[in-house]
Order: sequence, then C-alpha cells, then structure tokens
Amino acid sequence: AAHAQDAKKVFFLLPNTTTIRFTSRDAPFFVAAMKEKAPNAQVIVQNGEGDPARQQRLVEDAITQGASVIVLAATDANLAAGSLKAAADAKVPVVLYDHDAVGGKAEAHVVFDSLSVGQAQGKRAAELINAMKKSPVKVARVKGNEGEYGTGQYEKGQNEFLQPLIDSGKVKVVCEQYTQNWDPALAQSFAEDCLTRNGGDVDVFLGMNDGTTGGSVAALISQGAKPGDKLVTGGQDATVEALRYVAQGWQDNSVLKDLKVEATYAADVVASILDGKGVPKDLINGKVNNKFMDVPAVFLPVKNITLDNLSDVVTAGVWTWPEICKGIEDTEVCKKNNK
Amino acid sequence: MANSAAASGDVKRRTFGEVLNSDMRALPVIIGLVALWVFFALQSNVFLTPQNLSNLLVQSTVVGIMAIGLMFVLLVKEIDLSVAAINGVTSVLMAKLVVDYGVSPWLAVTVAIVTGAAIGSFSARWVTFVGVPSFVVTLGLGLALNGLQLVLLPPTARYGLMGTGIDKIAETKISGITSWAALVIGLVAFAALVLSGIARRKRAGLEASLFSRFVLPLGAAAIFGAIVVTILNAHQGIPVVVLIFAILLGIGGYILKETRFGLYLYAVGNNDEAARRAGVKVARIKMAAFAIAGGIAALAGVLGASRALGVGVFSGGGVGGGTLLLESIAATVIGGVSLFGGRGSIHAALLGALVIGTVQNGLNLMGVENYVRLIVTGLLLVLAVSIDKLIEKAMGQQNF
Amino acid sequence: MANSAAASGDVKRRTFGEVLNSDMRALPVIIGLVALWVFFALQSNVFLTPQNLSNLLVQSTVVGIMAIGLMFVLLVKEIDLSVAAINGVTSVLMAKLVVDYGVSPWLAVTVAIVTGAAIGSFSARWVTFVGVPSFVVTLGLGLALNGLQLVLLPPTARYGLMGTGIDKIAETKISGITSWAALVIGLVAFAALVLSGIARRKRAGLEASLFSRFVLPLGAAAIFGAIVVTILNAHQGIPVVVLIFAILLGIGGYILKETRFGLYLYAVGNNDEAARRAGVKVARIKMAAFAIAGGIAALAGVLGASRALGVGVFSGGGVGGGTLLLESIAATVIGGVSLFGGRGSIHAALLGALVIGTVQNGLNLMGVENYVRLIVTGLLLVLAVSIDKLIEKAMGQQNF
Amino acid sequence: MVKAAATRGDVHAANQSTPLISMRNIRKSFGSVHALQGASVDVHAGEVVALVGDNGAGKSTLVKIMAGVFGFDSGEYSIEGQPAKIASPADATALGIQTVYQDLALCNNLDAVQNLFLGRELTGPAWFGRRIRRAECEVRAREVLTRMRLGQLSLTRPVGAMSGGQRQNIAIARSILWTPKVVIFDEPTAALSHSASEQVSALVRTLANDGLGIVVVSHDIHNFVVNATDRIEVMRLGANVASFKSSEVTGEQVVNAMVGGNEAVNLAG
Amino acid sequence: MVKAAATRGDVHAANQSTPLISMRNIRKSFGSVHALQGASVDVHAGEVVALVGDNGAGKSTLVKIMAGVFGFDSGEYSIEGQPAKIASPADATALGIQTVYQDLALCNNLDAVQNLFLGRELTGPAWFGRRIRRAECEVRAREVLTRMRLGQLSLTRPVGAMSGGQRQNIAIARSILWTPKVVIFDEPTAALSHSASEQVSALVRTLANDGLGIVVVSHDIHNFVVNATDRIEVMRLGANVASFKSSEVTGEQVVNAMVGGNEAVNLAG
Ligand SMILES: Nc1ncnc2c1ncn2[C@@H]1O[C@H](COP(=O)(O)OP(=O)(O)OP(=O)(O)O)[C@@H](O)[C@H]1O
Ligand SMILES: Nc1ncnc2c1ncn2[C@@H]1O[C@H](COP(=O)(O)OP(=O)(O)OP(=O)(O)O)[C@@H](O)[C@H]1O
Ligand SMILES: [Mg+2]
Ligand SMILES: [Mg+2]
Repeated sequence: AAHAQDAKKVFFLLPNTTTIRFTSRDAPFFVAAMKEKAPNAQVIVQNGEGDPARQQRLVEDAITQGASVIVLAATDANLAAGSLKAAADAKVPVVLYDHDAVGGKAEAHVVFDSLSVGQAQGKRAAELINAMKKSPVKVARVKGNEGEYGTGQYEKGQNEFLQPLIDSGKVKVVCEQYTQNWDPALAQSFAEDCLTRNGGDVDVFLGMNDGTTGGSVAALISQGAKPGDKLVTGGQDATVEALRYVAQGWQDNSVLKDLKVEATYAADVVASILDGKGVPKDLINGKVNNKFMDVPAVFLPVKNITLDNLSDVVTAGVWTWPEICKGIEDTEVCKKNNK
Repeated sequence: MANSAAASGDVKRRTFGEVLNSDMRALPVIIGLVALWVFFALQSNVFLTPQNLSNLLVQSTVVGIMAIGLMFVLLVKEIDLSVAAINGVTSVLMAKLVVDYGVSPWLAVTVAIVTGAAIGSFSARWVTFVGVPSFVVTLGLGLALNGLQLVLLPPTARYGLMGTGIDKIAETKISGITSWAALVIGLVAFAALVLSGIARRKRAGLEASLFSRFVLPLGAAAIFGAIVVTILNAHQGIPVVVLIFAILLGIGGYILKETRFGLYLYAVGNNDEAARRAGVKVARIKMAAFAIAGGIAALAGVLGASRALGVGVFSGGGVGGGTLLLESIAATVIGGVSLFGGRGSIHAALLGALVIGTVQNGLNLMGVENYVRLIVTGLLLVLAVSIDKLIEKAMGQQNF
Repeated sequence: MANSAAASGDVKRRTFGEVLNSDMRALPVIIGLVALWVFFALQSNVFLTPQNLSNLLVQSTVVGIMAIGLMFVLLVKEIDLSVAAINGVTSVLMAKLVVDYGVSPWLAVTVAIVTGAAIGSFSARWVTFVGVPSFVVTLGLGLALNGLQLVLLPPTARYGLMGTGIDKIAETKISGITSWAALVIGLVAFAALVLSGIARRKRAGLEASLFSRFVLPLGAAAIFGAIVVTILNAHQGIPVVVLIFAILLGIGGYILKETRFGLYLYAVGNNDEAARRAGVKVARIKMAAFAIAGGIAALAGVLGASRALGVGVFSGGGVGGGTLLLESIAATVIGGVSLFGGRGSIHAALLGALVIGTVQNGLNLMGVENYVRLIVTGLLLVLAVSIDKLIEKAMGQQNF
Repeated sequence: MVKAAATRGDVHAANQSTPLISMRNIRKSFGSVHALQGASVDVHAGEVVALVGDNGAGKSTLVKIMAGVFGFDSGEYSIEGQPAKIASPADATALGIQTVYQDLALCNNLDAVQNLFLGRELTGPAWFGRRIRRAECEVRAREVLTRMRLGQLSLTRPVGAMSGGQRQNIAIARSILWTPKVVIFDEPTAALSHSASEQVSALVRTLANDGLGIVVVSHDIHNFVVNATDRIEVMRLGANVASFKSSEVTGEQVVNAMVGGNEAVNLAG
Repeated sequence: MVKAAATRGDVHAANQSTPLISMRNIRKSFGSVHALQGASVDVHAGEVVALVGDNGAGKSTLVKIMAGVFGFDSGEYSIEGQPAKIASPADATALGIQTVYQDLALCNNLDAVQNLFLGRELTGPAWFGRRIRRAECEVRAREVLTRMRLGQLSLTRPVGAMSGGQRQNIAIARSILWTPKVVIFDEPTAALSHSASEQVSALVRTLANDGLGIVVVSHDIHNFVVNATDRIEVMRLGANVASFKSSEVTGEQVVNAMVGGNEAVNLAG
C-alpha cells in the first residue's frame, strides 16, 4: 500500500508468538511511545514466530522496504548474525530489544538484564529456602528452552544464590530439566513425574518464567495438592495468570519487567537515531559484549512481585485489579483491593 | 473349488501367525511396550508405582484421544495436519464462551466439539471437491486456525479456567465402588455385544465357539480392566479423562469393527475406486472421517485445557501444531495404522500413545540430561516399533 | 491392434489437456504462482523491485534445496522426517570442524554432506530391512540427531562463522559478464543434452520434431533465464546460493527424467513389487533416495549456516524440525509431488518453494498483523494449489 | 463347451419391446484418446448380448459408462425408454444394473463376505450405528457361493490373498447377490478354470431366462459367444461395425468383423 | 484355434536330457494356507509344459517360486542340474528365466517402453549417470510389438491408461524382449482377443522351437492346452495329481483329472 513517501519506517521485529508479552504488550507500548516521540515515523511490527530463518527474511524484507531503523528482538541470539550483517551492509541501524543478538553490529541494546532477572529469582528462592527448617530442601528446577541465551543467563543468575546452598548441603536438586519451547504442558508433565519420582517429597519448584511455574502449579493441582503445600517460585513476566496464582498462594513470586518502560526507552533511542542524533549517551548505562562488539546498553531495573507488593503491578499500570481478580474475587488480597 | 484344506481349515488349524494377524494383531506392539516398561522399571524404582502409572495414563490421554480421531482420517488414506490447530482454536473458543460470556461449561464444550467437527468436514469438502491433497488443505487451514486462535484470545493472551467448572474435568477422579461399577458396566456392554453376535451366528447355523469368541476376550478384558482399576484406585481413583479415553476407545472400536461406516473406511482407504463402484459415497465417508477427527480434536483440546487450567497461545501445540501434532500422528503410526490407508485398528491409538507417553515419563523419572533424553527418546521409539515388526516377520505374516 | 486412431494420433492431435499432462505439467502451478505475484504486486509497490525479487529467490533456496532431496524419498513412497535434523546436526558438525579444529571449509562441507548421506542411508536400511515405516524411523532418528546436535555444540551453544570462509558462500554474488556466462553455460549444456537425444532419434529413424523438442524448450529456458539474470544483476548479481539451487535443479531434473535411477524411483514408487519382479533392487534404490535426501539436507544446512553466519540449537529448525521440516515437505507437495509415491517432477521443488517464499515475502511487505498473516498464509497456500487442481480438472486430465 | 440347455429368448420378440438399456452413438475421449466414437447397444429383458472386439476397441469403456463409472461426451443413454439419470455407479446399482468389472474392483483388505456385500450391507438400526449383521451376510454369501459351486471358499481371508480365479469368482458372485435387472459381465471367465467357466455360462443363461438383460464382453468367440449368447455386437475403434444374431453366424464371421474383414462395412473414422 | 504349424519337440528325447528347470516336492504355506503341498514340475529345452488346475490349485504360487518372487518352505529346485540359487526375481532373470505374471506386474505410471525395459534398460556410461538410450529402446520395443502385431500400440501413454488386453500384451512382449532360456506364462491370453491369443500360441511354439523351455498356465484346456503344448501337469490342492503327454490325451481327461475324476489316483492329502 502507498504510505506517505517521506514517513520513515521503523521495523519492530518480534521473536516469537509463544512468549506472548511481545505481541500483546511490548508492541502496543512501543507503537504508542513512538507516536509520541517520533510522530512522523511509521512503525511496522512483525513476528519471527520462533524461526530464526524466518526472522532473517523479515530483516531482509525490512531493508527492501527502506527501513530507517530496525528494532530487533532476536528469535535466537545465536543465529542472528546474518540478520545483523544484512542490516550493516545496507547501513540500516539496529537497536536490540530485550533479547541478545550475537555476532554482529548493533547501535544499542535496550534490555532488562537477563542476568539480573535470574539473580532476582535466585535471591528470592534462597531467602525462602533459608527460612525453611528442613534440610536438605529438595528443589526441582524447571528450566527454560535449552540453548536460548535467556535460559543461560537466568540459570547463571539463579546459580549465584543457589550454588552456595547446594554446596553447603542445604539444597538438594532432585530434578532438573529444560522445557522445550517453554511449553507449559511439558513443564506440567515434568513436574508431575518429578513428584512421582520423589514420592511427593519435593519442597520447591523453581521455574524460570510464568509458563514453567504455571506448569508446576497445574501439576500440583493435578496431584491433589493445596495452595502453600509446596513452594513454587521463579516466575517471570508477571502474567495475569501468575499473579492470580500469587494471590491464591499457589505461587510465590513473579519478576516484573515493566515492559512499558522498556518500550519507552527503546522509542527514545530510536527517535534519537531517526533525528540523526545517534544513540542518546545519557541513557547508556553499560555495555553488552556480543562477540562482535561491545554494544552500548540501556539496562533497566526489574522488580520481584510477591503477595506483599502485588499492588505495584497495578500502580505501574501493567494490570488492573479487576483483571487480576477475575475469577478469584474471594481471595484475601482481592477482597481488600478489588472493590 | 480347490484348496479346501486351506479354506476349511480356517478355524481349526490357525497357526500362531494367523492368530496374530487377526484378533491379536496388537500383541507385538504390546510386547514392544512391555519391553519399554521392563527397561524403565529397571532404571527407576518408582516407575511401577500406582501413582506413576496413573500419571502416565493421564499424560497419554490427550495424545491418545487425538490419535483416535486421526485414525479415521488415516484409514481413508488422507491426513489431517490441522487437528492440533483445531484442538487449540476450539479450546480457546470454549474458554472464551465460558469466561467472557458466562456460557455454561456443558454448552461451551458442545459448541467446541461441533465447531471442530464442522472445521473437519470443511477440509474434507475442499479435499474431495477441488481435489487438493489433504496435506496441503489441512496445512493451510491449520495455519489459518492458528491465526484465528490469536484473534480469539484476550490481550492477556490467556483464559484461566480455574473455578469455571472446566477444571473439574481433569480434577475429578472416581474411586471405590463407583470405579468398579464403571468397569462392570463396560464389561457388561462388551459381553452383550459379543453375545448378541454369537446368538445371531447360532441362529444362522454358523460356527460360533463360545470359548474363543466370548470367554477368552471377555476374560482378558475383565482381568486387564481389573488390574487397571486396582492400580488407579491405589492412587486416587480413575481420572475422568482416562474414563473418557476408555469410552472413546470402546465406541471407536465398535464403529471400526462392527458398523457399516467402519467397514467403508477400510474399503475407501484400500481402493476408493472399488468402493465408489460398489455404491459407497466416498466423499461422504471422507467427510465423516474428517469431521470425527475434528470433533475429537476439539474434545482433546477441552481436556488439555482442563488439565493445564487454562488456554493460551500454546494450546494446540502453538503455531504449526508443534509436538502435539507430531505426537498424535506418531501415536497412530506406531500403533500400526498405515499412512497409505485401509490398515489399522483402534488399539493403535492406545498403544501408540502409551509408547510415546512411557518413553517421556520414564525418561523424566530417570532425570537424564536434555540431550540424552532426545537421543534415547528417538531410539526407543524406533526400537519399540522394530520389535513389533521383527515379531511380525518371524511369524511370516502377510499384510494387505 | 485396435484404436489406431488414438494411438497414432499421439503426436499430432494432442489436446491442450494432453500437453499439460506431460511436458507442461508445471503450467497450472505456475499460473497459481503468477496469481500470487499479481496479488502482491498490487498490494506492495516494492514487491516487483529487483532487490525484493532477488531476496525472494534467496529466501526460497534453503527450503527449495531441501525439497529437491525430499522429492527423491517421496517418489519412492517413503518419507524422511529427519531431513531438518540432518540439516541441523551436519551444519553444526561442519562449524565445529571449521571453528574448533581449523579444518578447511571445503573439507568440512564435504564431511557434512557425506555424513548427511550416510545418515540417510542408515534410515533406509532400517526401513527396508526391519520393515518399520519410514515415518517412525525418521521421526525417532530425527530426535536422536537433535540430541546429538546439542552434544556437538559448545557450552555457548553457538559457533560463529564470520570470517571462516563459510560466510563467503552466502555473501558472494556473481554479476556482469560472469553471470551471463553462467547462463550461457547452462543453456549450452541443456541444448547439448536435448540435441544428442534428437540426433539419436533421427539416427534410429524416429520422429523428432526439432521445433517442439528443441527450439521451444530452449527458447523458453533462454528467455526465462535471461529475465532472471537481468533482474538479479539489477540488484547485485546472482547469489551463489541461487546458482547452487539452479545447478541442483538441473542435475535433479536430469536424474529424474533421463537416467535409469530416476526411472527406478518412479517404478518403485508406483508398484514396488512390480519393480522388484523386474529385477530392480528396490532396497538399494530406496537407500540411494534417502542418501540423496540426507546429503542435500546437509548441503542446505551449510547454506543456511552461511546465511545465518552461525549455527546453534535452532539450526535445522530446532527440536522436531519445526518450520523447516514442514515447509520442505509442503514445498514438494504444493509443487505436485504425491505423498503416495511415483508422481512429481523436479520443478515441484522450485515452484513449491517459490509459492511458500512468495506468500511469506509478500505478507512481510504488506506488514500485516501476525494473526492476519497466519490466516492469509494458510488460505493463500490452499488457493494457489486449488488453482492448479481446478485447471487440471477443467482440462479433464487423468492421473496415474 | 456344453451349449446351455435352456432355450434362448426369442430375439425378434425381444427387439420389439422397449429395451432395458439403450445406448446410441456414445462418444467418450480420455484426453486425446478417443475411446468411443459413436458406439451403440441395446439390451432387452431375457436377452444375452455379447460385446466383442479387439483389445482396446472400447468395450470396457462402454461397459463402464453403462455402469455409471464414467460419464460420456455425447450420445444417448436410456433405461426402459427413459433417459438414464446415472451420475455414479450407485445410481446404476439403484436402477438394477450390476457389473462385473474387468479389473474386478475388489477391496483387497476386505474378506469375501465384506466384498460381496460392499455398499449393500445388511445392517441393524441407525440408532445403533448400523451394525453389520455379519451372520446373515455370511449365510447369504455361502448360499450364493454354493450356487456357484464355490462352497469351500474361505469367507474370512482378505481377498488380496486369493488366487486370480478365486477373486474373479467373488466379483461374479457379487453381481448376482441381489436380484438385478441387468447384469454386465466384462470378461467374466478370463481367470476361471474350465469347470468354473462352464458354471458361469450356465449362470448367464439362467439369469436371462429369469428375465434379466445380460451384457457379456468376451474374447471366447468360438465357444462362448457364438453358442451361449443371443446377439453379438462387434466393436472396432470405438464404434459398432457389425451386429449378428448368434444363431445365424459362425465364429469366423465374427472374428473377421472384429479385425476388419470384408463383410464389415461401416468402419468408424 | 488353429494348431501351431511347427512340429512339436520330441517329448521323450527331451525328458532324457537334463531339464532346464526341475522342481521336486515343493511346499509353501502362507500362514495357515498350504498353497503348495509337494508340487513338482520339469521343463526341458524345446518343450512346452502346461500347468493346469482348478482355481486356487497353486499354479501361480508355483510359477512365482520358479521366478524367484517367493521362497519355498521345503523341496528341491534345480536349474540345469544345479541347485537353483534364486533369492530374488533378479536372480531368476539373470539365469534366463522370464515370467509373464497373472497380475501382469506393470508399473501403471510408466509407459510401454519403460515397462518393457524395466530392469534392463539400454543405458549410456556410468559416468554420465546411466542415461537411458530412449531412442534405441523405442526402436527395439517397436520391433517386438510389431512381431506381436501390435505395431499401433502407443509407446508413450502410461500403461495404467490402457485396456486390459493392451496391458497383457505389453507384459508378454516384455518376456520375449531378450533371449531367455525359459519363459513362464501365467494365463497369458486371459484378457486377449481371439486373434491376439492366436498370436501368442504361435509365439509359444516358435519360442520352443528355438530351444527355449516354456511353462504355460492356462484354463483353455480344449484348445490351447491339448493342442499347443507338449506335456500337461495337472495340479490339485497344491500337488501334482496327473501328468499327460498332450498328444495322448483328450480335453475331457484333463478336466476330469483337475476336478478329481477317477483316473487321478494320487490325490494330495
Ligand atoms: N499371498 C498369499 N497369501 C495367502 N494366501 C495366498 C496368497 N497367494 C495365494 N494364496 C492362496 O494359495 C492358494 C493357491 O493360490 P494360487 O494363486 O497359486 O492359485 P492358482 O492355481 O494360480 O489359481 P487361479 O487359477 O485362480 O489363478 C489359494 O488358496 C490362494 O488363496
Ligand atoms: N482411463 C483411461 N485413460 C486414457 N485412455 C484410456 C483409459 N481407459 C481406456 N483407455 C483407452 O481407451 C481405449 C479403449 O479401452 P477399453 O478398455 O475400453 O478397451 P477394451 O475394448 O475393453 O479392450 P480389452 O479387450 O483389452 O479389455 C484403449 O485405447 C485404452 O488405451
Ligand atoms: Mg476391456
Ligand atoms: Mg493363478
């Protein structure tokens, strides 16, 4: 279709549809922020659907269409170098969004530090475990998709807190498994089988995102457990479902990454590049080595949401109380807040 | 007519191979399955616990139920790559009706199943009228349905089903006297069917050995059923999803073995031109097969949603059908259904799903590394089926 | 012998339908493809730019090349679900050799291709000796290879290929006089083949119309080739990967249409018992078909790795084969290869891959929402093939 | 071959009644192959019509059009004087036309009983899923097979595992299982043993005497065609070239007409 | 049927030489079906042996064992006095045994030329991928077909689109394309027109006169078997029940032996 010839095109390339936050939240936030910061730019959102080869085609097609900036949330950090090279060859600046992209040139990286997400998960888990009288505490680790950059960083962050406990004998990891494609159904089967394997003697399910923790919760329910019987921790993304579990006591926490903040910062960077001013120096607070260069990074803070600070989610405008409390109106926290 | 020796010897002098070929066609796959069980029992001492066997059964149901439906399509020499997408989109539709519109769970589930069947019959019409291979039609339709699924989902991308009533399906287990009553009802229905057939044969003056036709199969069913019920009761009872699976297997078996429609499926799959010349409405049979696959996929979607306590982008295996699609097809093929039509019986769905479920469950219990899990899964799948084939070969069976 | 009118009228009085049936069997799919192009050209003004058409071609090559290999397997009525896994594991192997062991790219690529072929022939042996359906063997083997791929990868889960020489494959484009020389060489080879055939016919005293057998096809090839080269030169030249694709198409076409092995593929696919009775070594033919599919999958893996400048867990589509597997099979089927063996020609790989590539590229250019994209992709795939079938039907063709 | 004992139907009388089947000037092409270029045939009740011709003359094609397997390009096809409304083999069966196809058209994975009853199973009520009344089917099948002296044939083995003749016998048995008006046999005795062939020719005569119209395609001119049929239609190149009363013709004359001897005048284009 | 003009080979003389093919006491079961229960047959050079029997007697099974399609359970199979090493049809072909199968065994998607040469194509050099010399094949095919008076048969249409007789003709042509030692015909004329059958019986005699050994399975006892063969082996229930010299027997006697008349004594269990 013939759009205004002079409108600069910004392509926001999402990694997949399975991590739903990208389509349902990041994209609208980014579009809205761009409308404000660079009203003349045209934002086109596309999705790699979990296929790195497909995302590379998207990058190439974006270049063909005369992209001014590409905002890339790589489908697979390890297979993004070809995309980065195509953009570099065509002199189209790339801003990395959230996901890493290894092996090529990028202008900036706007990211919730995956490592700090893992650290937040690990720290919370360690606190809870230390509070338990039992020793050793039996932990099942339901990890993310093997080989993904994020999975590696979350694990590293978690281990910073977990490893000492393991070494001291306070924690015994009884099951450990990657979850193909983060598929909650697989996480559920795995959690069920872990319970079986240990005769029900599992104290903690440590996930990596709300899909894997949700799978663990469903497993507990299917095995007839009650809220609070077992500790489910290590959520991430603060999905509404996970928050409901938190409210009900099935799950302890979920790391909130305020996507609006991330999208807004990304829009700032992009707008500045579009204006020909390059990456705004004041936003840069670190760097990420992607094996090609040190990419200037905009690291964003993360916050762990538990029952105690559930309202932070509402304050940040991520969800409203009615959204969270739908179907669980009779929980304490909802009775208190959802009027 | 020559070779009367052979012809009249049909009942009395059946070799082991012959027996295998007909009634007990399932035996080799069962041996493969038992081999897997022995392997995992040696590897993990919880494998044979009632709790685990109960889990294993439940974990195999969604794929098993999908496989029942797919069988109908494979029997007529077609394929349906959209079953996983149907599973996903109808479960989301069901959840939407329940959550957003407050429709009663019963009605919502019915709507989902009818929608699934309608989608299936739509693919069939395209296949039979336009002549596009079903592989292409259902591949395309599946993608379109994946898209539709995204449209149906709310901005939160998920409908939670806890407390909606749908969650009760996966939660409920029947135990104690009720569970035994269920078994008895099943056995009585089976016995009544078999006996009515035998009575008819007797009345018609045909041979009808009460032992081989009635006592043996009923006894086997009773013993097998009793074992399963005992094991399940030792955990928490018969999960409703397992009961549904069992009922579907029963109905499916009846349709395939006893009814005219079942016969037509085999006829069309073997030689659709011959079936057409004999007056079988081939297009209609295919349409029914696809509709059944679609409706059953929708039901499996409901059960899956109930188990996962919600629906989302992942329901139905995600874009392209993912593992769910592949496992459903694999289950039927492992169970002995031919991709080239006209061959396979209902136990394929059960056995195939159990083989897949066993390998996954067993490896989870062993707690092996991810790469080991992949390698072993692959090899065990092939080996389980190879045992089947090697036994068949040793028995010198001929297939048509 | 009766019906001489029909028999001797074979050459002179061919109806349009007949022509379609043989030499120009590709025409309906091409019409479907052109319809897609017109649609997208109307939707996006960059669709027909040389840059985009060049992209489209390159984007279609990996799937197209995989499809060439798969065709061989589908022709003999088997299926290979492990091609994507072979693609992945061999590309990782290749990268490991280059990066970790400093092996020369040429050698590493050769090793990858040979490994791919070896894996393929291993599946074939299992299929033909044990009698396990290829669906199961290759499904299991594919998973095992996915596991192996994880083992081969370093802890970082990635091998970067920039600066290793492998990256040159995807980077290099030949333009100007060289590109035209390539076209001329191709045309000369084609002409030589056709002419030698005609000369033989003349010598044997058989009918051999120079016009319909030589001038027409060569002219068409020359015009088509010239257009493609012009377009590609208007961007940056002929990408080497496209050239490789073209060469493989040429060789594949030669094998299928002209050689004994090609003929055996069709014979085995249609009636393997008849082929066996005629003395064809069916097991060996199947083994060769799987080996070719495996080797070509490995080559496609190398090209994919070169394009992505690295390999990782997701090389080869990830666990289960993902989109790559499905698109490769879909391309062959869309191009007209039958899943039931014995039917299809080489252009299927090109046209099928182009249909899929076009739909994706076109929708990317339109920048539609994700769910719209899925829905439209699904529908366009079905429609493109439906056009094909409807034309066939209108022409009253008969297939065997 | 022993000539059928029963007297033949009166050919002339039959010809004056409305024919059960009447095909006029049927044309049919497969792509460039013009299989039928104006073929005609009438079948009256109580009459056995032989359809003869060289290989590829179009006999099977004509038979398949009669049976509703193929449509035709032009011409007229009427049944009992009415234009035939036959769009599928099922329609033909419903009108009482049964066919034994040259390629038999059996389902190899089904057994004899299932093949015999295919499309016309005896079944239970719809609410019970139309359960097949296997016992009744078996009894009935056994009756028909016994009538054809095939009492020993296995009813439970898949027909794909049977010999060529056994399969052909099953195809023949299928056509007479119900009481049709017209039975079309396309080379019914090709794979049959001598004694089985005699059974079949006796059967053909019995059926005709029962008032059925019979069409037989056969290459056995000297025995079967000349002796056991009433009328002979000779086809060449997709059209009729001659028509004889069987009683007034010798095998040689028929063969000459088939291959284009002198007495066959109206050769098709 | 016109009796073949050529003189018959001397049966006695032939019987004293080493037989080309000798099968003794062959047994073969398919599951519970005992298709062969001790069948024997000898074939000498220059001799035409007829194999007759009721439908399902085991003729085709015996033929398929000869041709290497099936293995056998017990018994002896020797070729020119040596134990036959035949594990596949390819081995039999290599030893000069050609077979026309009852089910023809053609590939429907290939054309006549491709079917005729299947497994034995004339090809170019290996380094060039064994390109098929289509022109030579076509010329050669045309020759053979002309010899069988089938000059008009389309060489480029898939055989799946051909009539039953045309297909059978192609299967026969295939068996004589090369110069074999033994040709086995399993009901070669079943689908053939009268004149085409006569061609085939002439062909059979010509081949025998050229010194080949011929086995013919046929149900055409009265014409073909009695008149055009040298020796007749009668099978029943998977075993030989009688053996005749064709010149010393009438059709009735053969038929009686087939169905178990009095003169057939050694009935198989
Ligand atoms: N593949 C098979 N599996 C099982 N049984 C078979 C198979 N092939 C043949 N039979 C059985 O073996 C017996 C002999 O069959 P065969 O085909 O040899 O008979 P035949 O003498 O050639 O008969 P016809 O004259 O009808 O061709 C028959 O009872 C037949 O049903
Ligand atoms: N499906 C088809 N497609 C194309 N051509 C066909 C088809 N069926 C038959 N033909 C051709 O039509 C002509 C007539 O075939 P038909 O089968 O009617 O002959 P026929 O008289 O029955 O011969 P036969 O005695 O050999 O059985 C033949 O030339 C045949 O090759
Ligand atoms: Mg015919
Ligand atoms: Mg036979």
